[in-house]
Amino acid sequence: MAELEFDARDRRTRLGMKGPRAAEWLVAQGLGVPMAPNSWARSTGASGSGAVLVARLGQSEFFLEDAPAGTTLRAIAPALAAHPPGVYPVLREDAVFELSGAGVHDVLAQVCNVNFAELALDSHPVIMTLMIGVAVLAVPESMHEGPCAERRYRFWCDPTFGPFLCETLAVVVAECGGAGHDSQHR
Amino acid sequence: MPHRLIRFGFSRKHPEPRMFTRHDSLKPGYDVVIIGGGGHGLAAAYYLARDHGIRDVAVIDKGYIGGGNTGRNTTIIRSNYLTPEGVKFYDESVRLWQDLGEDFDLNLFYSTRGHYTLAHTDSAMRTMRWRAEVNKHYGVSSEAVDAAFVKRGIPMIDMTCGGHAPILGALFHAPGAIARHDAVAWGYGRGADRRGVEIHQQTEVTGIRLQGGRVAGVDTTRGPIATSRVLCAVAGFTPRVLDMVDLNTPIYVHPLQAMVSEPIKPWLDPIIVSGSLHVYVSQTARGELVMGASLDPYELHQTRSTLDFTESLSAHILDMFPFLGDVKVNRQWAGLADMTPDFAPIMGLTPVEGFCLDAGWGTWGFKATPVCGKTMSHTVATGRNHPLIEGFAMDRFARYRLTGEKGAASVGH
Amino acid sequence: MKIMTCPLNGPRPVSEFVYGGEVRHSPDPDTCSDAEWSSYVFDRSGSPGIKYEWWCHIASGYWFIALRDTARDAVIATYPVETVRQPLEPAARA
Amino acid sequence: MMYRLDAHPAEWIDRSRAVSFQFEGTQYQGFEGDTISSALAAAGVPYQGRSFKYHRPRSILSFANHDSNTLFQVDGVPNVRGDVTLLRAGMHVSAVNTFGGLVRDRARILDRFARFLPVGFYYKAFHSKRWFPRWERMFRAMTGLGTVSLDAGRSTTPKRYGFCDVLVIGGGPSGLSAALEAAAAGARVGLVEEAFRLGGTGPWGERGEDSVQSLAQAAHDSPGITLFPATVAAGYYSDHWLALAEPHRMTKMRAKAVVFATGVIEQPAVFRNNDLPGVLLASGAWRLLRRYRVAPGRTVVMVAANLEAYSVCLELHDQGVRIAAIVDFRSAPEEGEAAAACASCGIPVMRGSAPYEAIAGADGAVAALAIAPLDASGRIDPRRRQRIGCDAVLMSVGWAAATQLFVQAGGTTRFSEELQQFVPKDLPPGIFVAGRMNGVHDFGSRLADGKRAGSQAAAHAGFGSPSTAIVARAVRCPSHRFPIVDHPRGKNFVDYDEDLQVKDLENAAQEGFDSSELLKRYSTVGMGPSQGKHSNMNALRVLARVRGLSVEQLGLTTSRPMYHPVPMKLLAGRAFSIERRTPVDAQHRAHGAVWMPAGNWRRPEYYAVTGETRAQSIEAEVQAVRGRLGLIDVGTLGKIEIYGPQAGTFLDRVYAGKYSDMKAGTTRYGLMLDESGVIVDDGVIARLAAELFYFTTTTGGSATVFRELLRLNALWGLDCSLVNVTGHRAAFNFAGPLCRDVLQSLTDLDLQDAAFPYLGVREGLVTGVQARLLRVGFVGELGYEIHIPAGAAAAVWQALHDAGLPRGLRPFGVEAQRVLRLEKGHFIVGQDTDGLTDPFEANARWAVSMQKPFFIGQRSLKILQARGPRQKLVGIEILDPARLPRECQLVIDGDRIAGRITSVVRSRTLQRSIGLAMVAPQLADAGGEIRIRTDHGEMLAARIAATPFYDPQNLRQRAGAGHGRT
Repeated sequence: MAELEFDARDRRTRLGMKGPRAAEWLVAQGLGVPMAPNSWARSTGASGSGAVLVARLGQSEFFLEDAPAGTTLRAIAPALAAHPPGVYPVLREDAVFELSGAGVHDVLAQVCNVNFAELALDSHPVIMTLMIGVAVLAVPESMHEGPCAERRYRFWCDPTFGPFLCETLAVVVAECGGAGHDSQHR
Repeated sequence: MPHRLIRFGFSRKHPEPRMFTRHDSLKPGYDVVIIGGGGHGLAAAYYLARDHGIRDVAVIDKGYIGGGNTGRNTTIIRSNYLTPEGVKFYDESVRLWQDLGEDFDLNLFYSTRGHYTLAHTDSAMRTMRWRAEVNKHYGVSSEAVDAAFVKRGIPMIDMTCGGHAPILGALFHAPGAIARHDAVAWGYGRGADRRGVEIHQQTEVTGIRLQGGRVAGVDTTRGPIATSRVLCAVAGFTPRVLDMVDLNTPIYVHPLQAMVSEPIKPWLDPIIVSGSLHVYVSQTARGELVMGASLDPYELHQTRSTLDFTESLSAHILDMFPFLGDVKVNRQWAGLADMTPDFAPIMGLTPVEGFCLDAGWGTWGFKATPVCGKTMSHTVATGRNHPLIEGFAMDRFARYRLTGEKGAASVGH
Repeated sequence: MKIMTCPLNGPRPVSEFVYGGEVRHSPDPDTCSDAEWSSYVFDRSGSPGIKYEWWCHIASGYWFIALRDTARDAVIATYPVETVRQPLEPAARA
Repeated sequence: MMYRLDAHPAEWIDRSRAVSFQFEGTQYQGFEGDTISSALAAAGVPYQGRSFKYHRPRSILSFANHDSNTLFQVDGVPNVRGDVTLLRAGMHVSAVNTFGGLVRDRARILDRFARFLPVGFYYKAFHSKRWFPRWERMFRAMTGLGTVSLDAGRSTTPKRYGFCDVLVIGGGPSGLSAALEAAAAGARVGLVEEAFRLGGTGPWGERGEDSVQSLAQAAHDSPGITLFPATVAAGYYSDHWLALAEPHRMTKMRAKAVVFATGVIEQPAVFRNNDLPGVLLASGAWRLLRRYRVAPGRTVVMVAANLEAYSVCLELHDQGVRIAAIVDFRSAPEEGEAAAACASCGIPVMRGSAPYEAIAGADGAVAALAIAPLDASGRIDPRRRQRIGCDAVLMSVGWAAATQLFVQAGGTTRFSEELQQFVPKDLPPGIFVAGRMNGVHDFGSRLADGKRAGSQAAAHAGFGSPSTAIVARAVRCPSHRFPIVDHPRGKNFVDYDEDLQVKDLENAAQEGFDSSELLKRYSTVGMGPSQGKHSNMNALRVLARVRGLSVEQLGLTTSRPMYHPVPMKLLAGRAFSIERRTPVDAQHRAHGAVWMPAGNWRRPEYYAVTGETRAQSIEAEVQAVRGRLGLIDVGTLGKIEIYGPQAGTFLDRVYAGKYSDMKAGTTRYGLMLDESGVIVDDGVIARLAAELFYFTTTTGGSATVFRELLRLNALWGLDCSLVNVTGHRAAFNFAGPLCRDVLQSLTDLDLQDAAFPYLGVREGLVTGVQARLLRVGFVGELGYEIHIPAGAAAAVWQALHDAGLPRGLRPFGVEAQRVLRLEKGHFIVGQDTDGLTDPFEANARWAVSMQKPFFIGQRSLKILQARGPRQKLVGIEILDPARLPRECQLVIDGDRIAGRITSVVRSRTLQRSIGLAMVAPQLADAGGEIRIRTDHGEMLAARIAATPFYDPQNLRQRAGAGHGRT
């Protein structure tokens, strides 16, 4: 079973948009869009450079994150910046971090009042909740079929809360016997 | 030992008479009916009988006397308010408090301890100075003090409040006091009872009868009463009574919670309030820490307790006094606060002739008990609003002439 | 802690929400009297009862309507906002 | 005197590990696993504490986590419960609330004066105005229990959220079987037990022994059950949310269903001196014996009114303890097997008798019990009393149901005359009860009842189908209806915490406090550390007798959390407090920022420079902006984008001004009102495109304003959409006569007035970063607000800073900005306005366009216009250049308050002291003079002056008026 791990280093390309025609615009860009509110899908864009995470926040807002070395979002960003009708860009400068490994739920139980262990991942849920008072966006993923401890949770939050949230989490993770990687804020 | 106690030792039977006569039935009518047997209602009855010679009065309460907010508040008494109306009013109250124990021949443990309202931001500091200046203008002892003064007065406090809310100064109010809240109701109740007022507990008002827009009587669970004058002093239950006479007010009801620690040897003399940390705390003569915080966040007419309340209040208490970590919380409770938009009460005559209101006491009613009794008894007896309560008239909202007392609320509610 | 079921985010502890007061419809500001208006601005239905209320899920900024018994603190149902929309004056709809 | 028996396999102590500790300065030894009280008892310490009021010697009463007789001061921690606190090597233990030590306690004299200190005595004296302060000092010296050490450090403990399907409170027989049944149905179960080990508090009676042990083992082995030993379920909160206080952390447990198997709490018999050391509850003695192998004494008298008494006697007898007599209140013989067994052991039983008084020996502990027969009416006949020598008296006369949590959960109870206890009546959804609390007392039935409740709870949580079994409540009555014996000399204690005797309660009732709630408040019965667990029931019985009512008619007082007191550190947990930092926080630190809090943010108040005072630094920052250029981080401002065809309409409705007619590329000031016409926020609105506006809110208002805008947008359903970019966009104000030159070198935009006029907005690259530039004049100089993505903020800040440095740039903080804006006469919402200020009063009529069809506050403004202003915001100049009033000092007109100073500074630029004041309308005319009361009541004159004070024509920010001073 993987070690408990906390990672706040990675910065992938992100894109956000909302508006009445956001969904159809994404489809037009060749991206697959999850149908249900608060759910996510992975989709390989035209560029084919790794799968893009497409999260549907509520009915008409979307949050996209590219694969580590992906170029899809960079490619479609200009089109979005051109203000297509009914599609409104949402600036996403989020702080991001990941929790994974054994005891991940012990950590989450200390900072968040959502029962992550009980989530059914096959419905690809996107969770918007408060973590020690800070609004976060969470996407749980199963690293490979197996027990909960094999889950990876990816979190995004307003960058101005990032340092507080990551520093606090690092302490909790350490107490739970995990390792922390947090270059972003040191 | 006071000779008063000696007789207990030597009398074979307990020498004390009943404080409150038990009345088995209601009379068909009373000169005045007071709804609500809390401090305010009983005080009004007491002064009606004592100062206005009106003794044919019934005080009715659906529970037991002092069982509402009189018995649920954190017993803080102060007059360091923000508006001239408020300062004059509460100052008169503090003056009345001084003699109450002797008037009643009952020990209310009225204890002048000094009251600090801590300021953690410069804007809070500004408000403190504003209050201090207004207070001093009306002769109320009140000073905006600096951090050093606070440290001298409360040497054990963590001036950084756990590092996230450094104390810049405070509003220091020397006359700030606490009292044994239940005893206040008992004292007024006994005084009223001895002057002929009837106190009916376990009696609930079910309706108020009007004739041609004026009060004709009150229906209760123990039968109807004929009366032409009604005083409503029911704190968090005000809207329900107002519905009976078709009056609209801005009053909305949220719970206010409090908690108390196990008894520990007294170490905290003054009363401490922090707006930013949403805390007020004092230590009683029993050695218990009585602690309160801000209003519950949504409307509710139920006195249930919440865990988030004890969690955040404990956290903030420990911010100020980290050494209390092992001190235990014994009990928590809640009361119903009838709030107003400007954090000032709604008092006096109403459009319904014969129906007087003493309401909108939100989180600040206990300290006003004596002056409310005084002014409301005057208003009921004379049919004219007492000068001290003109700023609290019900029509101030329709006239867009609010009495902005929000800045003086003990904590950011 | 109380559970509030958000139409978008599902059941969550009430600490994830902000209370926005009772749903109230304003009189027509152009035709109503000063008294009617001030009553709308200040007066509240303070008695306990089953009320339609505004609630906002903080993390998602999602506003919705809850039908709640304020005597028992029992959430009876929750709805999306559309259910309480009031028509705007022509100028705004234009 | 108590003593330790030889080892037994089931004992909870490890005799191979001796633990030595200090009590009252003397060394003692116990074993690993001992609690403080069990160790002291085993060591034969005659008494362990002093009572609260009379300071009578006290020892173990209940040994059940609510024993206020055995509260200790342990290593600086007050009120430690000795009956449940494990012994630690080197512990320093002492009794609480003694004066000169446990034995020599000077306050013990109070016991002699008890007759002079009746119930509520302190209400009846000490209140002369003159003397009260002195008396109060005495009270405050006498009162309280333990002492808190003011230098104890901050200790943080973790706190966690827990989730389960079925939560079972109570690890006794019924709780165990409930948990096992629910787990068997497939539910995830939490099992909470107050004691260190499962099994419950016993006594189990016949044949209970083995089954309990096997049940406990099964619970340990069950994967579906999470155990919470040594854990107190401190409170029940809405929707099956419970606070579980574990030894070193708190778990906030959310359950789908809850089973209360909280059992019963043994109640004392009330007779004279029933508080002597050596007089204790039978169940307490049983726990001492079973867990710690401590015998209550060598010769024991059992005061009995139920079967349990006989079981305990048997066990003690088996251990070689002599049972001098079983004194049974009841005249009818006890039928249970244990009774027969006792008889065969030759234990004498006195039926229809009751204890009259306990008699103390030389060491203060019990030495004999005087008993006497009861007549038919249950009255005792002292003339026929006899003395039985003993060194321990056990009381087994009845139980009170532990309904506290159940009642907190909304359950209702009724008093069962047959069982003489409160039993559950109505159960809320998802709440289940089992065992003795449910009135089911016999061992077999308790297991069956637990099984039933466990199955029903699991079914409620969606596992299996509910059991339909009906478990009969006990037929025998384990509690006596009135185990209370009067005595002319009193000292028959109902409440041990508060030293309340029978007559205290009777007297309180006689004085008119004759409802259970008033009795509690006046006499303080049940208000001590044990919260009435051993006293409420008997107090009700006494009150019922006085009133001639039934216990049911009186009813219980409301039960509230905590069930047992909980340390504040467990409740507080880590106590997170949110901090928010702008993306250039590190740069501020590097420049020597001195921080000031602004909501969750921290902002540079000013930048400290070595060799400068605070005032000098702030002044230098001001002069940099006026004379050269300055750079301030304004990223804490709320920043919002609104898109869509009706974005302009939306802004017209939420702000007082008009925006739908703005040209793209322009900005306009915005004033936000509430429905009552009061100013609640302000900011700058920029139109970037036909369907895109970008606007700012105050730092303090950003979250609430955005939330309210979302609500209004949802309500109105206009075709527009809001985006909050407050944290995602950084913003700097780059201001000063030289800023254009410097900025031009960093951007592709043409910054000349023609291309980019005052109040314009442009989008372009700044140091290669896509930026929005707003040309604003808040500080009254040529200036550009530069808004960029947060990720690039640090680089852009550094570039601006480095480019400006050679030209004399200084980063400036909030203080300098306040001076600069005040020189321009700009008000700050919340400082220069208050909770009732409308635009007319704030001289902001120009920012309101009344002819719009609608905006929030408009209708009220019409009313306010008619009402006329109650105050007016004006500029002021202090006439005496040498003196400066403080903000919020008052304007005095005659002897009346006529306003206050809202802002004031001494302006070096203007060479005078200027400010804003909110004054009575009649004082507001320009040129008029007002008087300000300053410190010590001195008056200071000021003149009403026009604003802006500095550059009244706004030439500098408009034209950028060349370089340097004009």
